[in-house]
Amino acid sequence: MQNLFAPGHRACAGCAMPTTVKLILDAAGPNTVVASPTGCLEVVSTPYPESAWMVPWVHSLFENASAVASGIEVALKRFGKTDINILVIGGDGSTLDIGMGCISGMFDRGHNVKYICYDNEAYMNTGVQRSSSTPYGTSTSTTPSGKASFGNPRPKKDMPAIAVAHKVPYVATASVAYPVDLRNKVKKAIATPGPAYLQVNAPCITGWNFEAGNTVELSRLSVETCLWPLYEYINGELASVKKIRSKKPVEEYLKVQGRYRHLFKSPDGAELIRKIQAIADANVKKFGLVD
Amino acid sequence: MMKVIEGSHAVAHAVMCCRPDVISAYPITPQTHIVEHLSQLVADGKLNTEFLTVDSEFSALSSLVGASVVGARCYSSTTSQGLALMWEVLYNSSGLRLPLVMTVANRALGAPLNIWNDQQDSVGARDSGWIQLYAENVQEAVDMTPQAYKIAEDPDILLPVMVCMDGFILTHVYEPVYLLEQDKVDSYLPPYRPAVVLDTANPKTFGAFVDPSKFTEYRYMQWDAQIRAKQKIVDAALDFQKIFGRYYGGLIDTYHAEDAEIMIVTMGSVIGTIRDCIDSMRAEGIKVGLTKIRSYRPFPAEALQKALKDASVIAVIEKDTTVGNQSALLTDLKAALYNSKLRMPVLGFTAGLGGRDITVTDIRKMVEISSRAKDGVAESDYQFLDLKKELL
Amino acid sequence: MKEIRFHGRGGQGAVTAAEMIAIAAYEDGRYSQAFPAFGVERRGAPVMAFARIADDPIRIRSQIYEPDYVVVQDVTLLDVVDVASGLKGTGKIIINTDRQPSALNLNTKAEVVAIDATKIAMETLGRPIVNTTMLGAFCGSTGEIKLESLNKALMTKFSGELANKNLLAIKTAFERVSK
Amino acid sequence: MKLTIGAVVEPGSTMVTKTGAWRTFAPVVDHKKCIKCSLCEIYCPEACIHQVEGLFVPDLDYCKGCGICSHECPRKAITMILEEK
Repeated sequence: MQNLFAPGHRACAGCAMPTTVKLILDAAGPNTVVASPTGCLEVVSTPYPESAWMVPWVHSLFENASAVASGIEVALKRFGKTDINILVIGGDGSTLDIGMGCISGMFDRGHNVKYICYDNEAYMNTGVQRSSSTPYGTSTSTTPSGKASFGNPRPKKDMPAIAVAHKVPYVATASVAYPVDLRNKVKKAIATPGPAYLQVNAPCITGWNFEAGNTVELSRLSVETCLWPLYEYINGELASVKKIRSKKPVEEYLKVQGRYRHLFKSPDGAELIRKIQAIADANVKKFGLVD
Repeated sequence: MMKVIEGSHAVAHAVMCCRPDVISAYPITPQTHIVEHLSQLVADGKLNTEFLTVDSEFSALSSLVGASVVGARCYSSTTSQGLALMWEVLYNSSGLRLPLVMTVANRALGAPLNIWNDQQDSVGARDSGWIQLYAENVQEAVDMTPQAYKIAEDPDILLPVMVCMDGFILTHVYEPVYLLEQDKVDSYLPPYRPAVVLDTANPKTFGAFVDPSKFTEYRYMQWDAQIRAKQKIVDAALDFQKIFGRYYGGLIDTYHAEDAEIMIVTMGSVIGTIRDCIDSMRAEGIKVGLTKIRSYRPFPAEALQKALKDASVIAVIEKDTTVGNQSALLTDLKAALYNSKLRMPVLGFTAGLGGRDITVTDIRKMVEISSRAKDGVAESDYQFLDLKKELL
Repeated sequence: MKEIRFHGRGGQGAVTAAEMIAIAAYEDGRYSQAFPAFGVERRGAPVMAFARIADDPIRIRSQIYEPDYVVVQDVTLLDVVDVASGLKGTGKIIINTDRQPSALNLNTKAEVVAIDATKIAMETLGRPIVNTTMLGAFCGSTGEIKLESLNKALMTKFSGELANKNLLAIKTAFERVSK
Repeated sequence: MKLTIGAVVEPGSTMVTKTGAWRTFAPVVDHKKCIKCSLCEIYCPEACIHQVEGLFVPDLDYCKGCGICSHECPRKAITMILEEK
């Protein structure tokens, strides 16, 4: 595979995000420019005077990458360069929370920008605080579990649905554990004129607190438990789903992560796990994950 | 060609003559007429540019960061709350050394909500690293626009520039203006050709993060570029004069300054009224003069020391205040004078906030107070000139 | 320098009228300035606009408190606005009304010019939009701007049949007050 | 080295930093078991596993020893060994 994300970056050992970026760039190729918001990716990849990026890349602020990319797109168009892939690659905090307004604007204006969110389900760069992508029942540093708390009380914000509501012609989810699928979806997003949105499950070893080496395995488990359905929406219609042959109970996914340890210790844990199982079951029903 | 035209339309025409590649803006009073007219010029096929109607002022300036990194000449326009919403991008675009140009149609900042003119908005952004030029009238706002690009895009400077013009008072006034001639602007302002851009053939990384071992040096480089911009601002004005025949001074300008005992220092559209007042007070034998600030950032400390050295008293009038201290221009000016040998009284007057008219009567009152200070009658050295005490 | 204040209602074109005076004065080879009393008024609310005409470049930016001329586009404003405020005794106030000047009880020493602009506008334009008609009256009663210059100013705003109708409105009002 | 305006940086320049120094466990490949599926190369976050003369070899200059390659290898051909430093 061609590598456009250089070694020597400062990501944690076992982080899924560099692999995700590497796969995205492999699919997109060198004729690509990337704008990234503030976050782990920006910090680990561009400590001055070094950069892991081998394609043109720019960072401006936490919440404005999609506006920056909009400007890149029109300026490139202005200079007659309409054949360059323009990507935003950012984390869930900058995507689902602080950058929401700019993303909505970018989708609404129909820029030919492919927005890819690597979703590690919390603010990892600042120390594992809850984001609106943090799943129900997760213990984070701002929704810690305790005597009076079972962790995050809210479900994940459904960002792909928000993208679909903007009439974004290509919307999909992916996982670092399914590299062929991920690369194909990046290529499809690029081949579709106009904006695209792709949300990639990318486990964080520090924030999720799991055994070294398990990164890809965990992302695979999130898919196999149906907590992270893999699907595509094309022109607003559900176009494909990855079927799950043998659906695994959510416990298998939860029990290997420190962020869910409280579920297995507290007396209410079993009930909470049942609720999380219900989320997975609802995904099965909604997307038809199991034949 | 001179024409009676609304200030906003004249500025839009000037922007068109600068051949911007990308314009991005969001509607806010009293800036809207500028971007509406630019939109019309695009719709009429007279202006060939990428015009982005974005979701907020924050997105407006952010999109220009992206466009500028690609090498586009960019323009935006805003005011007040919109400028405040851009706050983070102001620092960012300046730190990235992007030569953006933006017209600020000066307006008060709420609360309470107020759509009228003062200069609290841009004055509040004085530390953001943007060069700030203040126009006295529509013609100067027009002429400052190509000058702003010339300064911003100079390879030795590379800093964004705000052209500040008083909202409504200048944006909504109709008066005779010489519209810029395209051929003259073309000979004055060369195309923007940045050395490095976001380019797949030369894939650089822009905006890396910088740790404590180098951050100070980055801030210093930005600071140093502003200081060096002082000469560029003077040169840009002189070069402009050569081609267009109009000149308003470099960093500052003066009026009846030679023998002025009472020197008024200010910036923006109130200067016109002050000039009329000076003429009538001079006829009465009052030795009053004016020093006009054209460039507030970089701050023209040396030029001011020179211009003010023979005055007996200085009266600073400005449309802003620093809540918790005195006003901004006043404190900047006093800082510039402290280590010089000059020790005349310096009085500060905040006036014209939130659209309150600054009248001839107000100016005369300020001169009277200053005259008493000159004669040694101590009074508060900072006051709200037009305060309605009966309302308090 | 001559200073003019316009009183109208939002949507009646007071600002455009001030602008046209500025253009016309410039056509006459003089300097001019026009600006609205900036506000958030919506359609129907009382509004003001200002204009200045001078032989030298105009530098003053404050509003107009002691006008030489006042133009009132809508007589009903007399009940809610002190339209003669600050008006110089040597000046003129031109009011759109079908009443006699003496019947208006205006608190001013200035000459009061009454003109039924609404009637003229209805006859010429077919609509009660009086700003151009009132400009014809201003032009005829003050002599501050030439009729040809006012017509030229109008042509920067209107074209075709609408321009011709407005030119007729101006001419009618001009002749009526010039008598 | 003089600072660049706007903190502009050369592509791929993190390679000057040898993150192999972070490592506690090192991957050791049993090439006899390797079926050349390339999953280790695909999943490596450091992009430091490459085919050298037909064999998949981790570049220990950059390998942080995360163990993903070992965990994902379908033939268990990669073992993580505590390094003596």
